[in-house]
Amino acid sequence: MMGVLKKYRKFILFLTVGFVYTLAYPMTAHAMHIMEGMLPPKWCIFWFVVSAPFFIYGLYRMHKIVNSDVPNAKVMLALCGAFVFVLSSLKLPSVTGSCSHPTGVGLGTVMFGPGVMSVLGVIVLLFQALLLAHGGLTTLGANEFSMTIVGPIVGYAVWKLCRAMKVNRSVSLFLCAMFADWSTYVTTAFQLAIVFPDPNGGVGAALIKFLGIYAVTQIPLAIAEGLLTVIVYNLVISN
Amino acid sequence: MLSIDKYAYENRIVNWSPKFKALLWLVGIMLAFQPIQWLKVIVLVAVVAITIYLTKVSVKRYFSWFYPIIPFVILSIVGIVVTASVHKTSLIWPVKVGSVYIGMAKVMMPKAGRMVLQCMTAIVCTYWFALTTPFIQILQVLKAARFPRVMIEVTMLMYRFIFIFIDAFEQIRQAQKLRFGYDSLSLMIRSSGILAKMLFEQVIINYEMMTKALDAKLYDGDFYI
Amino acid sequence: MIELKNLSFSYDDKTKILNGISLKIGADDHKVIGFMGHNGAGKSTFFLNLVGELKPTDGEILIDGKPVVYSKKGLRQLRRKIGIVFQNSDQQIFYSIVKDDVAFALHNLKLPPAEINRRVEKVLSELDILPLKDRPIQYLSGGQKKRVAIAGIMVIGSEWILLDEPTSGLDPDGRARMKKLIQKLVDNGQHIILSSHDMDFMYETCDYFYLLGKGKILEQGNKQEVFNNEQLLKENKLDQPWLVKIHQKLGLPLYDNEQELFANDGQHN
Amino acid sequence: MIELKNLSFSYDDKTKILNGISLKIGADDHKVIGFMGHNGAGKSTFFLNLVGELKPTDGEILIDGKPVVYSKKGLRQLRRKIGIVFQNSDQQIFYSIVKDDVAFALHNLKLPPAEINRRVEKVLSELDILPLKDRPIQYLSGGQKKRVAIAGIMVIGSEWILLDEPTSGLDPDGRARMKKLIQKLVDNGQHIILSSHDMDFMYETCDYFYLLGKGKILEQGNKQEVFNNEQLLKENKLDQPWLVKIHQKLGLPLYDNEQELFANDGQHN
Repeated sequence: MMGVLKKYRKFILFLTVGFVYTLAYPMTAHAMHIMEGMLPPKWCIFWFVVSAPFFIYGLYRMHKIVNSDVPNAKVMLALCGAFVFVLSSLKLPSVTGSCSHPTGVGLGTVMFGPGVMSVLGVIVLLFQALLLAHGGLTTLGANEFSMTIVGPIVGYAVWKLCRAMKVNRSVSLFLCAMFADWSTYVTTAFQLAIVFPDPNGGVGAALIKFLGIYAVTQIPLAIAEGLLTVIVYNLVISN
Repeated sequence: MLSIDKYAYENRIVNWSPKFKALLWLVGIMLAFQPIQWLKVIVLVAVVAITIYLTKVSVKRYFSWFYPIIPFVILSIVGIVVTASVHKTSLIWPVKVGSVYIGMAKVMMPKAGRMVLQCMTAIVCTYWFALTTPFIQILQVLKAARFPRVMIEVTMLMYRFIFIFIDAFEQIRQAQKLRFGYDSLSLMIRSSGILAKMLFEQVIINYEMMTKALDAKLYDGDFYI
Repeated sequence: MIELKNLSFSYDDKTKILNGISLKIGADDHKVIGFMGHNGAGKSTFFLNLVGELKPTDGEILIDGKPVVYSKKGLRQLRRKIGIVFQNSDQQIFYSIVKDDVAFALHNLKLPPAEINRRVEKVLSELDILPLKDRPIQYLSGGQKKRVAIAGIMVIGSEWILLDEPTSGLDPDGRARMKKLIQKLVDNGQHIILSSHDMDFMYETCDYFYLLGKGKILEQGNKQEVFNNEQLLKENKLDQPWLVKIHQKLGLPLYDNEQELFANDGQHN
Repeated sequence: MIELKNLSFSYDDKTKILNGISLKIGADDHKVIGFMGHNGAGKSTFFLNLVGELKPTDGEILIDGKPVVYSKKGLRQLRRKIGIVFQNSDQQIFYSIVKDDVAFALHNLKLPPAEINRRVEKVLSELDILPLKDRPIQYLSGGQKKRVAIAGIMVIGSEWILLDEPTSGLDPDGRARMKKLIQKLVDNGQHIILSSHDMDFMYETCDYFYLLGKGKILEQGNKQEVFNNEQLLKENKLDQPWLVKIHQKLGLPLYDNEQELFANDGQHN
């Protein structure tokens, strides 16, 4: 094992960095998955179309990586994907008593560049829909958009901003994870609000309602997820 | 943990063509989205009964798959129907808050009801598909649908690796639990962190060993599918 | 005393892995108790039921006469009474330094640091691994890791320790040390329950045996009784220890372990 | 014939895990060759050198008289000659259905589908796992997974197969099947090299032995020669097989396996 560790020191260092980003690019709780049948067909198609360019870009990146000199990149990608999937079933308690599930998406992002996670994200959502009965196939486009596109972008932006402002690393990580989680939650609320506008206040009021309702689970969850990210980061670097 | 996967291999129509099953799923989804309400009710009841018959799953277990989504359905309904209005009469169970009333909008009630029915019908159709189609067959559907090869290869490998990680996950969590690692909220967060770190190490260890195994199997860059 | 009353367990409501097992484990002179059975006979499921990780689908478990309570508090009590060491050491060592890992359970129980230190040192010296205290786990051998995993459970001070395949992956030297270690635990007053596919190891280590198969206890007794039935063992994909074989087939006396046999070797040559 | 000339290997240029080993493996009557050594003696490193996964830091390896070429093509040729089955089955199974995984190497060799099918079926039936053909890997037992892993290498039809700890985690029945399987491979004309901590298994299975320790080959020979030196084995944390023990200590004749001993039992009772 040690010899191996030495031989792959650079690679492992690389992975460690990637791992930190994973937890810094969280993919929010299943509770935030939009369920099968909840969106009308035209909105299902709309979100598929919106997510498609990111997905295609991800495929392009994936091809480049597979054809680069990363040895056995497909196996590495699949291992990262399986890791993300299993982590997504890690249970953390939320206030409502139901269990929510934090998970990281960005492991591959640093390793393989941005975009790839949009493809791995689709596969993870597919597994969640078919093996865990969470989320759905018709709503996959909408969930893809909120969880693997908006969340990571916001998380990354917060991270960069914090680092530029010389914020302490642990605090940066915490904020990054928390805001990524929240941005997913805001996006989901928005996706529901435009489909179910309030009879009196329209989309704006509906957005406030949905945000308010999910805040109960999402605010504590995002904090827990931020803490978890910091803990794991410290454990990984202390090794 | 993945009990659905196990049923998918042991049901009565496991050998049906996966493309045909995918087509049936599509028909079911279209029925869930069409406007005639009574037809949805029929589809909902029929698909539940057919699924239970085909998979020989106990009713109790079948319904247990709905538990995690119920809170979300309820929250969504609340989000749809609750509103604020100055007209008390447009609301059910109005509560006065300041100068407005908060309650459930009468006009939204049918809409919420339709949403729940549509949602449940679509969900049972997807459950039917998931419970009768092993993931291996779903890969064939992806292939027939001309998804890019590299994505299918990665999906196929991921499906295999998930079970390796789940084994490790459960062993580690059990060992932590037995040493009191989940006895309070703070311990739970800490132990979850350790668990995530250890799984992460598994990524490296498995990659390392699998690289050697791939060489032994004369791998040259492509997984046949 | 662990008592099982009509214990059944099933994962999926279809096949019963454990099917109505009733027994009492831990008579006064049973210090090291062996559970035998082929791969898939349900030994692991049985162990996980004993430590409350799985809840019996039917029947009940009594510890010292009291039924196990499956509440958070009840399970915590159970786990202070019965500890388990799993087969794969790597999945049960959580920290990178030996003493940190051994202290894990004690930290979780919120003991004062001085007490934690004292107990960790005591256990490490009992297991002959005190010099490893500050060593990183990754440089340890398989046998040393196994000891660390056992230490992590021993610090809890539980009365019972379950060992699942304690010799897997160990070389003959590690196996011999494990035998001695178990003897030491017994001398400390602990009760051991173990399962292993290594029949010779079981024969020499345990003083009472249960044979698990088809979800039932098919046989129990001391070594003379259980290993005499070659047919039953064969049916359960098990084998006789060689000491029993040479007794049955060559007509040599039945010895409890090889030291005894060879100590006596002068006599029948 | 595998020939090593002054082979050395080190991970970090400091400690030599293998230190100037010269030997020829595969004389005509050596069908199953055993490598023994304690945990950490360098057996795995040695095996990885043999299959070209690690490149010797010094010395060279010749297969049938030709030095191994460490190019992509050269290594591929090497691996068609020498297959290796690692200890952990999960890490060498990539497909979720048994027959797909076994066919993997044949697809990599770009064989026609009919030929692939034929060879997969043949290997599966040789390993007694033909009924598992269409089963998903995740629901197989440890012993079954081991067979699938072996089948995945066997289909290549390489002249040499290296087995690292083939009995780890197997119950006595699985162990007995493994013994038969190795015999079958030999009858097929394949050469086996194996390493294991199970001395009795090694003794009954192999016909030539190497003892690896301190980076050197400390001893080699047939079973009579290698296992007679109790002192040397003890120094290397190994043990004598019981058949040798009863020969040395009780003065019984030295038998090659227990069937022979018990077939002859009438004679000395």
